[in-house]
Amino acid sequence: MTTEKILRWGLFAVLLLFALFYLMPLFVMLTTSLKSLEEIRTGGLLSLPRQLTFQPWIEAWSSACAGTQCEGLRPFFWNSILMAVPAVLISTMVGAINGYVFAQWRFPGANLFFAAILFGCFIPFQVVLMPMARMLGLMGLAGTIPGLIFVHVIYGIGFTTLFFRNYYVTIPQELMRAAKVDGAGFFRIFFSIFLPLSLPIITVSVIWQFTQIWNDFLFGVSFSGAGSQPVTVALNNIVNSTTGVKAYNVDMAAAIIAALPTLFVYVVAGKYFIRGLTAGSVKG
Amino acid sequence: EPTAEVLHWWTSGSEAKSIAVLQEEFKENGGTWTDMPVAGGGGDAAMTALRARVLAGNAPSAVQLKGPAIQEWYEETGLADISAVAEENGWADVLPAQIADHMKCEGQWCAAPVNVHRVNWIWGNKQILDENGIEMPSTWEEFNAAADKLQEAGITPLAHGGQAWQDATVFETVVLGLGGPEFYKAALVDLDQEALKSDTMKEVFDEMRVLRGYVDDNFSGRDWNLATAMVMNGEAAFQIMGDWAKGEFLAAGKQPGTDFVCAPTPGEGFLYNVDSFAFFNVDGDDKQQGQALLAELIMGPNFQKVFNMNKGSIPARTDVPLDDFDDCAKASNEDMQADSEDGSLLPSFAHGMALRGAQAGAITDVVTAHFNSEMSSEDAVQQLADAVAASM
Amino acid sequence: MEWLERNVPKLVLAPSFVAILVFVYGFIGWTAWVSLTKSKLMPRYEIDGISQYTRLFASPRWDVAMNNLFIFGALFILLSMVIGLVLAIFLDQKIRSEGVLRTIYLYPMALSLIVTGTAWKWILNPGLGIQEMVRGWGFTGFTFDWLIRPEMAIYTVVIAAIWQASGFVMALFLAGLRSVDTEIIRAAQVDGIPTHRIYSAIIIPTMAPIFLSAFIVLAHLAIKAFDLVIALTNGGPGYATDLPATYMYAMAFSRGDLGQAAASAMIMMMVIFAIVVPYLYSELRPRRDH
Amino acid sequence: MPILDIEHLQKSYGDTKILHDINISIDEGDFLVLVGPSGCGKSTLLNCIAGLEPISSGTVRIGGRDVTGVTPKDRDIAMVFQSYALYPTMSVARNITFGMQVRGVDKATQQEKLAEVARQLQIEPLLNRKPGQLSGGQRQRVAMGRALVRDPKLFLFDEPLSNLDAKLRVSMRTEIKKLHQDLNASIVYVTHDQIEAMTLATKIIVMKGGVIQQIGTPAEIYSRPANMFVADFMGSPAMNLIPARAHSEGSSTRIEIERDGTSPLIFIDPTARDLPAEIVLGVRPEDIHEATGATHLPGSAENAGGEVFIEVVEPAGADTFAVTNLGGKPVTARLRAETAVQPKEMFPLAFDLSKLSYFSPEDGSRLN
Amino acid sequence: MPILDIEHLQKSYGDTKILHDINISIDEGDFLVLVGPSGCGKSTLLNCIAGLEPISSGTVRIGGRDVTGVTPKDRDIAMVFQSYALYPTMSVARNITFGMQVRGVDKATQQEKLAEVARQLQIEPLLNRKPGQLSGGQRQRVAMGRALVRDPKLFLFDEPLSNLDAKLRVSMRTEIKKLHQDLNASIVYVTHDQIEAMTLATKIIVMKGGVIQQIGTPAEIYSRPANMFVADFMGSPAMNLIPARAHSEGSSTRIEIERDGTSPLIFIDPTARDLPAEIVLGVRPEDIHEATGATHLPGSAENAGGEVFIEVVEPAGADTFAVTNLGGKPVTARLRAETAVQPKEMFPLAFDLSKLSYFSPEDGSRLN
Ligand SMILES: Nc1ncnc2c1ncn2[C@@H]1O[C@H](COP(=O)(O)OP(=O)(O)OP(=O)(O)O)[C@@H](O)[C@H]1O
Ligand SMILES: Nc1ncnc2c1ncn2[C@@H]1O[C@H](COP(=O)(O)OP(=O)(O)OP(=O)(O)O)[C@@H](O)[C@H]1O
Ligand SMILES: [Mg+2]
Ligand SMILES: [Mg+2]
Repeated sequence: MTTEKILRWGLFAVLLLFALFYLMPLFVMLTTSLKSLEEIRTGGLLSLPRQLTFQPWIEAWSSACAGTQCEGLRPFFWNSILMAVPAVLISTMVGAINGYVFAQWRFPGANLFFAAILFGCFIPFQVVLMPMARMLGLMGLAGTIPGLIFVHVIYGIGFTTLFFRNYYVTIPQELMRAAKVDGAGFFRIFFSIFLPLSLPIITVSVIWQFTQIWNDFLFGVSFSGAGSQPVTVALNNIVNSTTGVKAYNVDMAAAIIAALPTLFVYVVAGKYFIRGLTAGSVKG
Repeated sequence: EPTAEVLHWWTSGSEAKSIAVLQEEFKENGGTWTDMPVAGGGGDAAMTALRARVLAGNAPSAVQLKGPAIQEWYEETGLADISAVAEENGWADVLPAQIADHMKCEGQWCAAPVNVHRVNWIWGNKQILDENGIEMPSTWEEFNAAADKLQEAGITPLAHGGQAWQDATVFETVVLGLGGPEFYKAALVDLDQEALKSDTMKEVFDEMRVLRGYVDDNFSGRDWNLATAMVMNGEAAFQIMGDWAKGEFLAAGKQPGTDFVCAPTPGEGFLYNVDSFAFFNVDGDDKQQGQALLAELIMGPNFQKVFNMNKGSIPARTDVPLDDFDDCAKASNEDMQADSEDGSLLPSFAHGMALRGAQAGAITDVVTAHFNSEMSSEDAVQQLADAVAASM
Repeated sequence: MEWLERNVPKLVLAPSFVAILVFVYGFIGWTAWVSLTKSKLMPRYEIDGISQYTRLFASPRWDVAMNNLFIFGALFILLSMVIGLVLAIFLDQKIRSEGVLRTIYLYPMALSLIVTGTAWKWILNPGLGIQEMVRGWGFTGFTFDWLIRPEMAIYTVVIAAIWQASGFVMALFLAGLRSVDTEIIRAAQVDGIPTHRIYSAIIIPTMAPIFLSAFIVLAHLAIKAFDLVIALTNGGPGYATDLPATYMYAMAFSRGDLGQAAASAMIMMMVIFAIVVPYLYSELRPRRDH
Repeated sequence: MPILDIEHLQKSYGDTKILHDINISIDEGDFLVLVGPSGCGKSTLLNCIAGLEPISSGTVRIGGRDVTGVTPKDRDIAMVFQSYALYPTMSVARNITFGMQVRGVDKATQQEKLAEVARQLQIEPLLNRKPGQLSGGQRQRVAMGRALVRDPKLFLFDEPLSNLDAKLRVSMRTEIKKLHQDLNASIVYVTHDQIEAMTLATKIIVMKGGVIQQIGTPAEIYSRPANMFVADFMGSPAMNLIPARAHSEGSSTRIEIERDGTSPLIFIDPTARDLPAEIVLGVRPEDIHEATGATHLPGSAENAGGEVFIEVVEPAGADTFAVTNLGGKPVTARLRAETAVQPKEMFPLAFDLSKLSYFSPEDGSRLN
Repeated sequence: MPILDIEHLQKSYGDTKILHDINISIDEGDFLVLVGPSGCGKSTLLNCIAGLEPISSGTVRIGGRDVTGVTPKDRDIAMVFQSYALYPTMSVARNITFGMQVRGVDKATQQEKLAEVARQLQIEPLLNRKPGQLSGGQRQRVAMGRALVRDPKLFLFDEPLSNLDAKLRVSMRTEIKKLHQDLNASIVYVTHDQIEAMTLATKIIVMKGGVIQQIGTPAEIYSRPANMFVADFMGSPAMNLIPARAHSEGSSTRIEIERDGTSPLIFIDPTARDLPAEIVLGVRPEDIHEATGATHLPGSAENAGGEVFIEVVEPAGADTFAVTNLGGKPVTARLRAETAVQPKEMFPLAFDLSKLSYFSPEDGSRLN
């Protein structure tokens, strides 16, 4: 009994140790963002702040300069939301209906096509940058938020389709047969029967896509125009000073602010994320 | 109504304030300024964005571009001709010839210079130097001797950040210092194979190896401003860095001459890094007017003064009075005028003034690989020559 | 009408089909084309043969990048799996604060390394981070300076990558452990099998599909690893921590050497292909479940 | 006019032929049960009738109309599935009315039909629940309800009871039977439970490997199976199939069966004729009785048997099963509950000669 | 000394009491079957015996040793699970020997035992396969094999046959019975199939809601159920439970049952005494016969009955079930296969008076 107790404590200690490891960067960022620049210049980077200041946070949010515009991250936040929300919704919707076809309406060649879509998940985005720019130009979407939405939807389809397809294959075919006998057609079955069943996997898809799109920098920097830059680009602009003075505390505050929405989503909905992710794709 | 969309990577701190001056002037002259800042990677991200914009068929009207990249872009897509503005304002008369050349594409003006950074500065902590009885070195032997002394005293002689461009910066000053302006031009501007494989180049790498010994252990990946802070805080004695480092000192309230000293790196010559704006072909009167206005303002004496005081560099125009500038800037300006005449005003390779991207990159690769490993000077010389040949 | 009804599924897929065809395969084709040209700053379309590939394979920096990919990939995948598995098994022991710990392990996945890179740089920097801290506690002999040693720096990239991904792997495994039929575990208990053998001989072998999923997710992260290197070492010291993705980016966007970038992209794509195709095969093979 | 008429139906998946030349014809009010082991193609056949799977060749007619290329919803059928396939996110009421709503039936009629069916199936209190909140039996009723509101020409049931426990299965079986009688509906019903088949059907089709083995009334199939497969498959416990030897003796035949521990069991069947030397004798457990008095070996005209060694005795409430070993096979007899039989002892048993079947050991076909 | 002895066992999950004061004692060689509806706590009780769930209070003794706090592996038991719980990545042989290997049994003994068990269960050809490659019945055998090699004091079976189809279930049932007789093993067996319970058990426990309803031999439980729950639960089709009225008439009792369409059915039970006015009469289907000649109403001493309206007739091979309606409830009679009964007609039926049970309509307890 006692050895078991000791074992349990050891186990708990290991888990805590790992927790510290995972928390370390957040700790560094948080403490730095609460120090004055003076203290950073003179003191250790890993030490606790001697005197708390929230000035960097205020500055990062509302007055730090990104180019000639000195309004902090605030305006760019809105850009990101305008981009991320529609992109997440559209790619999830497209993924849902694609997944529905792949799982329940198989036709010859469907598997090959599905494989082709999946392979698209693995393409490095640097590769598509330049041809995509040309295409966006041709479509008249260059430098606009709809253009960014378009790009994120295109490269999000792979994962969302995978999620939904793997989820929908676990739904028995009989359900669809029953609906067919009942006289329902393709869209009727989807909207009345499959969609209402999809909450777990919609959660997964939304979280995944939101994280990807919100955190994206490469597409954001390449395909945005003046006025449509997402928050990651603004963050990068605030943080990167080539030949000027660096304000680390503001940088760190800005970084945390920019990450807050995704952090929030993970902390609040992380449980469902895991549950949904394993709901379809993995069978023990 | 003139409009301009300006793509640049001066996004934060003093740089952002400096560019804001231009924006103000532009607005005062009735223009509409659209700001398109993209920072990161010393302009890499901005270049990525630029390429996307050009491919998409809506290039910005003005882009922060410099060195041979201007001509490269001209060859790929063509650039707007701003000769009218240049001639009207007599740019040729007020710009040093070498710098003016950078602004021309096949004889016509296509870009406007903002400033001149001197790259080959060496910065010292006055107090440490005084305590150890050290003068600013004027040759690399002197530097080595001083460094040895400092090392014995337990002081890190050279503050350095281990990033490829910083390695390259040190490298080019050594090339200039040991080989002289002629050699520098042959090796790093004309990419003469003889010069690249010469014994002088071997000596340069030898010196690099020696310098590596003067750097503390933690230099890898360090930002240049942290290295500057080391000099400021007395943790290190010297730093080899362009004059933007001055901004760090000044921001911390340090005074040139009393707290820190600035001097050209050992040897002769002036390595410049000129920031400039290139003008892309755009449609529409508004935009073309905007380009003209912008070009005029950039070269305007007022902007040149205000901007460069903010940024720590000196005006590209030689006729701007420097009374309000600090001593380092004044010295820099004098050297530039002098060197401009005797041909030792040279473009910095490390900052993309001398070579096209592929070649500059190839050299940087070898330099940084040598500096960060045990590679012998012979191997380095050989690799250097090979890499340059392969990148042509 | 009848025809329409029968072909609705295909029609619904058609836009995605076109999009994927153009925006994935068309672009891969474009890249393949460009890799055969002498494109510099901007794409040119005159075929020039395979000179970009010969240049690529002659480049010492590409060698380093490929080598690093294998070191990094192998270590990252292996260690993430081991750590993920260990954490999952430990968390599976009815730990009271499981919810909190799980969130802590998982949150790095939510952050871009653009955001955390600087913090990592400081932590790993011997003069600022862990080494300094431990020395500050009195262990003056303690050394942890991988970041600045060219031959070791790639391992710091591995550490940061593990930090980001292992929590996710943990979550996958945890869900896997929970999905094992409890009757099997009970059967093993009655059979007199000690806990560690239950895990090693019975539960873990049944989780093969999860190992495969985790492997693919990790492999895909490893190949795409770009932010990580840029934020942490920017390829340095020297180019000791270059990876194919960063090599390609450097060639395409800072060097103006598009042909070279396209050639490296094609090689990357082939590596991906070699890993992904077996996975796709297993994923799509007819399953007998439900 | 047959309500369902299938001619030369064939069905393949790729190269695999699943159904071979199926011909079926049933009349209005018939209750046709398809039985057969798992994987024999029962569900596939049902799906072909419903139009959920395209057929490879042949024709399907429902109510005289050729429906071969027609979609399920236009075939005037209703179907109940093994897993019930209730729409999980809809309430019970919605589950039942969904089809009508899709077909555009007006609200009032929907409600009326719903109420009627709910009353009939006694699921009124459940109408607002979700399927997840129902027990297996309740789900089954809802699935039936969904089919009933259609009032179709033909009902199709795919193993509707196989997910229920034994007890519920029995009572639902009775209800389905009653429903059939009340509505005079035409039904095709799939099961692999032969008791279900026997109790429900007016007509049974036994299938194996996509081929129809026998079509007939339950009584025909039970007492005169067309081959050993049917004999073995139908009835529980199964018909005993005992290897034996036959010798023609004039107009009657002498049958010899190996018996454990002692000499073979021998009797004369006066009705059997022209049997080959090696045969398999089929006898249902209830046609083996406790032998009384004089009916021992050699058998009388009606009963024939002898002492056999009893291996296992299973009392099962109303009956007691005794298992012995004849011809190298375990043989089960179904005796009265009050029997004195004891395991591991000899006990006299006798066959009812009028109920014997003989099969060919080669192809399993019936010989008498 | 009882092989298993449970005293005052209680088990709760949190605040929910799952098992209430369980007391059980069985002897070596006993075959104890726990039956009861789903969720009544059968598996929980079995898990408590195995030590897989801690108990809240009470004691469990196996072979005389108090094992209350002992881990499963030290209780000298073996267990077979409903899902078989085979180790999916190990071969059949490894599945069977793995436990021995962990316990350090030497290689030779392992192989010997494996061979013995494999022969006994006829799974020799399967030894190298993985569980995924086996059919349900084969898996079941392997699970049994894994238990058998342990040679434990007590075998525990948790619904080992419920995943098999009807036919296989019957044959595996016989095999388990045989195994029990051959090994003289002590077994606790959980099922919710009352036929399984009847055929296998030497002793049955009927549970409901965590409370033991009756303990007894199969015959006792079948013919004298302790309450209406047991009466209804055991036997298939279930015992008919018919609401009726009773009037004492001297030493005998007059029983009145409502009947569809005509006057109530009335008969005299000479043995019944002291019944309340409202009762529920219980009679098994096989104790309702076709009435012949003079035994109509009012009944003779042994049989009593009358003409009733037949609603459904289900021929089921050996028997035919006829369903009528008495006292407002459907009542099933089990008749011979050759009966002339027709649905929707009147037919004479008679009860076997010696087999009747009477229950209180209030608490369901037995009255006679
Ligand atoms: N989509 C399909 N593709 C290929 N083969 C199939 C497909 N569906 C079914 N089969 C095969 O067809 C055969 C008949 O299947 P079917 O489902 O009709 O059997 P069943 O008689 O209903 O069995 P069960 O009693 O198990 O439901 C099986 O061997 C099955 O493997
Ligand atoms: N871990 C648990 N926590 C809370 N309640 C539980 C737990 N396990 C079982 N129960 C409850 O205990 C009761 C008895 O469950 P048990 O599994 O013993 O039933 P059972 O008789 O075996 O049923 P079945 O025939 O369906 O297997 C059920 O009501 C169930 O919901
Ligand atoms: Mg089926
Ligand atoms: Mg149970």
